[in-house]
Amino acid sequence: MKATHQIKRGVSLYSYQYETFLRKMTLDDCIAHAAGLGAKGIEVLAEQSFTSFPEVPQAQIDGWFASLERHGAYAQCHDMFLDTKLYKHRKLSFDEMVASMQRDLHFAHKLGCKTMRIIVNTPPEVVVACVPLAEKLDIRMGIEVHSPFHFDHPWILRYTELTRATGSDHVGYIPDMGMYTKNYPRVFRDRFLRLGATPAIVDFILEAHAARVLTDYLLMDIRKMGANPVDLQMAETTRHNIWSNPRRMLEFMPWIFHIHAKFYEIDDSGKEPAIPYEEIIPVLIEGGYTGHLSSEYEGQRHIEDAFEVDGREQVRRQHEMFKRLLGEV
Amino acid sequence: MKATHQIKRGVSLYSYQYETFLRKMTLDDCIAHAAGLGAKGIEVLAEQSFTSFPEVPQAQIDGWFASLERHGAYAQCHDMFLDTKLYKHRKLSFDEMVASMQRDLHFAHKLGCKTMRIIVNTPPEVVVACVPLAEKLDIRMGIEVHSPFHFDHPWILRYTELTRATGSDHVGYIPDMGMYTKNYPRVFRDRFLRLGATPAIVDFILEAHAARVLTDYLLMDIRKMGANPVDLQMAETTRHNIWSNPRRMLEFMPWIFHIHAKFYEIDDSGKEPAIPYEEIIPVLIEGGYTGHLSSEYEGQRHIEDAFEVDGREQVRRQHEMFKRLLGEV
Amino acid sequence: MYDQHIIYPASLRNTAEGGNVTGFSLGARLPYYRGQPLSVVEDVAVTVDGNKVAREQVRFSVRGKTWSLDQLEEATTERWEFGEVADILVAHPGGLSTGQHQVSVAVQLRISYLPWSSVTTCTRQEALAE
Amino acid sequence: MYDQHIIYPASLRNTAEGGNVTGFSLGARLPYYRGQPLSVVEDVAVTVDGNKVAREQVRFSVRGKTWSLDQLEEATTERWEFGEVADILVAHPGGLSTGQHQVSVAVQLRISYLPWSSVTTCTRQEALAE
Ligand SMILES: [Mn+2]
Ligand SMILES: [Mn+2]
Repeated sequence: MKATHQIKRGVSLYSYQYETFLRKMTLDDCIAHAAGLGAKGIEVLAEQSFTSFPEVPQAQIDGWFASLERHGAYAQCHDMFLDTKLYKHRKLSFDEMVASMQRDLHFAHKLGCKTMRIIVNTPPEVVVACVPLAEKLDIRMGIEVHSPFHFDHPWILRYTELTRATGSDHVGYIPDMGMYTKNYPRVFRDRFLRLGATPAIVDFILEAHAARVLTDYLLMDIRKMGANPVDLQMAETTRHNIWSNPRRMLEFMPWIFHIHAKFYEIDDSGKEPAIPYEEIIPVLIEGGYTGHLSSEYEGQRHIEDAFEVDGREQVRRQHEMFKRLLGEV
Repeated sequence: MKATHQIKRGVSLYSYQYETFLRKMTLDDCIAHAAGLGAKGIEVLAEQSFTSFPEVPQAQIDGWFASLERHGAYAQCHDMFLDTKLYKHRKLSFDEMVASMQRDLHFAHKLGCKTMRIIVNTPPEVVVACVPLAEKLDIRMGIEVHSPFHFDHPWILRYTELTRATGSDHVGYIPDMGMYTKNYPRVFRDRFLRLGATPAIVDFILEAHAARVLTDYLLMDIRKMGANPVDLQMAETTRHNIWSNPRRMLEFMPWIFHIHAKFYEIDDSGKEPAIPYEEIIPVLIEGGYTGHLSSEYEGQRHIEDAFEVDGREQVRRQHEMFKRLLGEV
Repeated sequence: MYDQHIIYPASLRNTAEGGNVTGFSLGARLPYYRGQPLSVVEDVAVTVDGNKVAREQVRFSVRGKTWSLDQLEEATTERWEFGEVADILVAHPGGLSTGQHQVSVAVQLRISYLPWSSVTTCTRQEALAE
Repeated sequence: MYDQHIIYPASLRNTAEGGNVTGFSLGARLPYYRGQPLSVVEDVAVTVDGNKVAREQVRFSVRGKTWSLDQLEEATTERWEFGEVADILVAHPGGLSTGQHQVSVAVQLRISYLPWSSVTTCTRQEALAE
């Protein structure tokens, strides 16, 4: 089936965090693996792949470009964070936040990135103040619409209001598919069971998630069932791992620059049991999305206590799934 | 300005609860007051206006119809509740919930109501099971989309999925305008101050609400500021009094049968400081809404500790505002 | 809500059985915007002059019927109507002394659609009615 | 996350100054998916064989620089890099006895976009390296 769209594939090196942490993969290994899957667009977290951020030694910058060239890949997205709580007793001021974000824009530019992920707790006013620099550096900045936020969340409504008012085509959205958690992730469930969650209460929580019951109702119900602290912790995750309607992306598609293809597990049948990419990708094609699906594997923290983490295999599986759903095979 | 729409005005007798509780108003007084404002469509809570529900004495039913006729008003909406926690140690079963809801449909029919409000914690499957009876009795049932729920909330997404699948035009929505809380309600703020909230933290909470900050972030911030229990209680209200986009009603307009015109206060300038009816009503006109704006005054509980409650004056003011915004004057 | 209106004004009086003063009673209204089945009333906690009355000493009576607080929780087909003044009876041999008493009543309700059980408290100075 | 990898294996050893054993040290890695400024490290709580070490007894050292835990919270321009093994130094006259010890390290981080301060704990049996 000929691909009738211009959706590209990429990988966030976040997916190889575990191997990078344990010094089993170098930056070059990560870029090589992604490129080898045809996922040429590389997304990078500076504080994961480099040291001394933002004053990253030139040798590491040169290494970055050498690896991209060696493996036929290209810089796609720089993940910006905002250290609002850098100081113990005060938050960053408005000017400090703007300076911090502009620092990241310059760094993204230095790495050759075309887009920049804005961490969701960045105030919209700070983003608006950085639009001129983003346009000058030609970098498209997108707020990461990340669960429990979604396109119709009041925080994102205000972001939309203020950013659309700029009239700029360099400010928009980078939605994280974790806000389309249709089924409670199995790896979450199994870890909570290992930690001592009560099986009957775990089943109750899974049913409540499937029935989209408000977290506050769920918490009250399981307390009456005698929930222990692990049960309560599991129930609380339903507040931060929401289901919402993928079709809501259509209204915002012109300003969706990049997509975090969050996933917790690709099972042996090649599916993500929690996040329905078979529903999401058709919406992206319908909406004429032309950006990247950037793998963001986040299963490590849910399995590391009991299983071998294999980011490479999980990313490989996701791209096999993407090739199928994107009609590349 | 000639009215270019078919929006009607009504009152939920919920608005006169305080006077009814203190035996200052009878059911007839309530209907008389509403009708006197041109708000002919009456919304009723059986357990407020009658006794021995659902076995209401015929005399009270006769009194209801006599009052409607006497004041030229008509029955519009029955507010259904679902006592899922009737029993201390178990929830109502599916069949019990269906029986309870069918009981309410029959009661709504007995009162001559054309619509029925479905309380939001009613499972969608229960509603679907009652569609045949609703069609038989010709009563349009709508789930009350009530803050913190909104049209794109997962609970309401599932409700939409299951109810639209019935193909019925007798099941839909009754949105409560409390989900459009643009500005933190002054009457909430002042009551929390009277209860001992810390002024500096109250201001911080107001700024956070205006900035649409996630409640979980707000709670963490004010704990660091040394919040007392009243401060924390006030912050928690931001979770249950959300702002969302009134224009999201447009997609669901064909199935919006009735509207709860929630309000906390109409100030001396004739405006509701918290809920922007000047933004909401144009959307209803644009969407071709033909139902009622049913006054639902809920300021009592926020002022009763310090002020005289006057439901009649508040309802009167809201309908003066509606007449202006609906072009009736 | 309706916090200040739970205790019905000037309703505090001693109660007698066979000529003996065996306790006291006061009128109380449901702190909610509509009537409820009695079974959702999880507690009616009475405190007089700082002394909390034991749950077993409290009786709830409306329209001629009387329940202990535990029995109340089983009464799914009986109602406490909106604005209706129920009698809260407290077994207290010898009753209360004449004069002013600080009376506090806290009503806990299990409201189906709320993700918490609400407790509403009313505290008043009430003179023992003759 | 990275709970089990905070304590760097086989890194527990006594420390000496001028020939005297004045304490012990172990390697520790940041339990997070990216490096952080030192100032967000709110606590590095060390417990050995069930005995909690007083905060004042703990020092954090990386790339040749050393801070007390209080000083750490002011170090906004220094970093604990991703996967970097820092030295946790504990003042403990005479150091630890040879053989197995149960060591626990709990790292508390003030991560800006999280609505809570995360505490991650690693507990291992570690033999004192000669
Ligand atoms: Mn993401
Ligand atoms: Mn309502």
